Amino acid sequence: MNTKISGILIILLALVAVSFAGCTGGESVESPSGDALPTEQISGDVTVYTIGIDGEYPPYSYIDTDGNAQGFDVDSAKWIAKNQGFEVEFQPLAWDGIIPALLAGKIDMVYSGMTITDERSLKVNFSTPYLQVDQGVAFNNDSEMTFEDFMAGKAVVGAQRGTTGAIWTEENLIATGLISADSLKYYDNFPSVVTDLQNKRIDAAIYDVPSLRDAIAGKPMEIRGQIDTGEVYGIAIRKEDTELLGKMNAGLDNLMDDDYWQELLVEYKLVGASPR
Amino acid sequence: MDVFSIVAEWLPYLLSGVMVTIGLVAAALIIGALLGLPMALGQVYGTRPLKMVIGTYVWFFRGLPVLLLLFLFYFTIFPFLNLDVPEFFVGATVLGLRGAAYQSQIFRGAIQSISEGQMTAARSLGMSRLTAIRSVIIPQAVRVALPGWSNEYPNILTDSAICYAIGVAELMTRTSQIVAQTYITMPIYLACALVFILLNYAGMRVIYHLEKRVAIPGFSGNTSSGVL
Amino acid sequence: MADDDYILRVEDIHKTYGDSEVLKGVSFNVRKGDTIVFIGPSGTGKSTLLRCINQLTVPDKGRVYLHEEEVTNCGSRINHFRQKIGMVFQNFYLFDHLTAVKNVEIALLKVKGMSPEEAREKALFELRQVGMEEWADHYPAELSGGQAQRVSIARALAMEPDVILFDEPTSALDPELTREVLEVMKKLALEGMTMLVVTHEMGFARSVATEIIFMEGGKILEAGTPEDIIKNPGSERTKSFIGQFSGNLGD
Amino acid sequence: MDADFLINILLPALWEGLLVTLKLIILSAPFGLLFGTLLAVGRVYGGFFVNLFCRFFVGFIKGCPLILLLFILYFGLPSVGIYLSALLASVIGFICCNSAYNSEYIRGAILSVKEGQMIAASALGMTRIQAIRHVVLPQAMRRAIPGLSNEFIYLIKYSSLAYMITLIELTGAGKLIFSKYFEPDVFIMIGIIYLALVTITTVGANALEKKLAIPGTQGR
Repeated sequence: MNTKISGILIILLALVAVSFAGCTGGESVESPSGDALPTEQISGDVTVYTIGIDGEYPPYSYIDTDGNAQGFDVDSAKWIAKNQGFEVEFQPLAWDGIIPALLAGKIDMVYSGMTITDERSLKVNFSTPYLQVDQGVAFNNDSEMTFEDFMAGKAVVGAQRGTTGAIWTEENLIATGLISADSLKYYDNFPSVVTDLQNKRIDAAIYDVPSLRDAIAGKPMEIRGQIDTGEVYGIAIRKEDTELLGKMNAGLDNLMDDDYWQELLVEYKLVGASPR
Repeated sequence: MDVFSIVAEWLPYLLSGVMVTIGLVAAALIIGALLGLPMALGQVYGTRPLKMVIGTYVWFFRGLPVLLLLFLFYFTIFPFLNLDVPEFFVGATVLGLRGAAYQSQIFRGAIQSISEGQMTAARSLGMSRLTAIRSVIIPQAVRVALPGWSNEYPNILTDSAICYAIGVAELMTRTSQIVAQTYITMPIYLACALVFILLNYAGMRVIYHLEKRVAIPGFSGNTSSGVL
Repeated sequence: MADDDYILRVEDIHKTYGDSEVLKGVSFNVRKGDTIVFIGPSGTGKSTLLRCINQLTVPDKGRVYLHEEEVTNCGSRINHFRQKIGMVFQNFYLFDHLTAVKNVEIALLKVKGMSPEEAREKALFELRQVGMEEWADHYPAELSGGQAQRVSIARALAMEPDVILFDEPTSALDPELTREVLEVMKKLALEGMTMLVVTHEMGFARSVATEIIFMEGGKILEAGTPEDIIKNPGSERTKSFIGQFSGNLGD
Repeated sequence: MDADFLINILLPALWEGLLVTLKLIILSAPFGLLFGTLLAVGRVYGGFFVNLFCRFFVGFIKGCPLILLLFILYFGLPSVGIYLSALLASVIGFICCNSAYNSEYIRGAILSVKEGQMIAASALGMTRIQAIRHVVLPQAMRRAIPGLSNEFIYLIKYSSLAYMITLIELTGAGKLIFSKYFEPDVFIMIGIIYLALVTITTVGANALEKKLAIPGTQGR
């Protein structure tokens, strides 16, 4: 990086530091080992963890009319928290910035239908997998296109930025030259993808099957094919937070053994996605 | 359920974003003014290095898109500083620091428009440079700057919507969330636009009355300081 | 004398701004080659009268005829008449973004539709007429008031108007510059240009005017040759007005 | 951020994005200027309805966040049967925004042109439209240059919002790389490019202003 920009950055940082001297209350605390501890607050004796979620990712996590977090993962997290003796609060975040937010200590974990990938595993730890899903490809009912057409690169594809669907398409259709980079459209959230599929700006939408099914329910669309990417969901936790990882793994284990797990799977139409 | 009742159902959720938006705008205007005025003074009366530092700051913040500034602070700068800053404060900081760059130029223009003679006259009365700036130049400059300053309100108000990109739960973010859940587009977008336009109108009314109150007939600079 | 001897006829012009009646029925006729000078105290509607002639100000009542064609109520044909009725303003009103020569050219190009070469030639010719050829490529802000006024006269002349209206052409100038403008105007008058001049320059009025019209209170109080008006004013009012300028009569 | 990442991944992506950004600007700016001028003329010289329409349009555009306008154009309009491509929706959004703000500067500049200029033009037999075109606007546009170049710079910066409606321009290209590699220095690189664009434009605008200044006047 050239020196001028560095200089500017330093000036900037100084200004920011000054302007923020009065604004920030909870700075991160240094642990004896020198690692930054998570941003948990201690209320009484109970630790409160902040869970980052995608606020627009049903059935795993979404925000309801009252502004409360809901969903399969949200309910799971609440159960685990009770089980493990801590409290949780939910923080909806932009999906493509959610890992940086975790790394920055803004949140303590991502529990929101996050697929375990190699790239992500370089930056964060994942809990044991708790769901396994395929990628689904949806088309308009009146579309002539088939799943084979999609795989052959004949479709303009819509995907949410940063999702496995987008990454799969990049790696298997764009990188192989089957479609041009222009033929993959990136959206902020999946409902926008569905909207644009309906608008016929794109031919196909790719997304995790359960969420995809949820998103196109009641719309003149259908899933015409699934891609077995072998992907599984896990809870993302900072590498240094091994204690929290242990708690979440133990909690997940207990949850999946409990009847509540089956209730949740039924409630959120995820039966068959559980690894157990 | 028809469109209207769905929109009506979500309306409270949308409207609760108003306070967040107002908070962003207010924080940004205040940070902007608190930093902008000293920066303007520094640019007019400061030493060469100080002028350069401020000039660079202004160049930086005026040269970058709000969207990029938000990303830069949210993903790069704050994490680098190891600061845990909630989205709202990231938004307020970016809008405020950026506003300071713009406001400093408004104030600078105003200070420069106050004639040299005012300074000379003040000094000839035995005032120190600092006293002259504080009690003669600033009270006049702030009033000269008011019309330009009041333009900052609508600008920051509309820019605050870009905080959607980092997920601050203001109006635009909520609008997008509602659209994502209901698949109803136009009525919700238009409702959001209406709220913004009303906020704009209401804010301009407030500023208009504020301007009236601080304006002094005959415009003499020797009254006590009336910094906003 | 037959009506068609008159190049310009002005009939019973009335104009009211808000509550104040500026013109209360003014009529006069102009023959080709006449130089008519309007005098009178400030605020008596002389400038308004000139503007009513080319409809820059629309009169409430009354008619203006140029060559027996009605200028008033002519709708969009007014732009045709305005080419025939030139006007020179107190503050010159040169187009600030154009050089002297382009100021003269622009209407030739855009209104008369001349070719660029033709227009340039004509413009330079007119600038020469007013002694401003050397300044052709200067912008208005680079000219003195007298120079600017001479350019604006050239601009009016270039349209080859039948009549030129001069609205206090020297009021914004100091005496030195006034003289150079009056020289040009005098020359025009001698060359037979039909001119209507609102001015306080009694010397010019006396030596150049074919007719002087004394106005007050929105009406013509007295009209006649310079001899009549200046030497033997018919009314006390005219006499006292002219008396104020007694020091200014010499040319 | 290592050199390999910078050279093989980031810079090529940003280059593609930059081309889209430039395309957006080149497609939007001329129309922004044209419509801005028309809006300004409409507000100063238009009749009651023209004036009302122009005021309403400018008021709406200035009051409505650009990002919302883009959403309306891209995601909203299909509900009434209008399907705009992301590029077209962005360009239309930018033209609306740019022209509304431009019109304010041009309007101010028109009002600052001395009344006599119009009178003199009329006296020479020019029609109103001729007078506006050949006399008022050439002067007004010069006075509006500082404001217009400011708006042009805003256009460069606000073009970043196109990525919100799937058009991957400079910021979007960087954001995509970021959401894949989590490399925060990406944004610094984008920043450098914007600062360069904006600085070059500022220098260019100042030069233009000087070049077009009418001799003998002080620019403004």
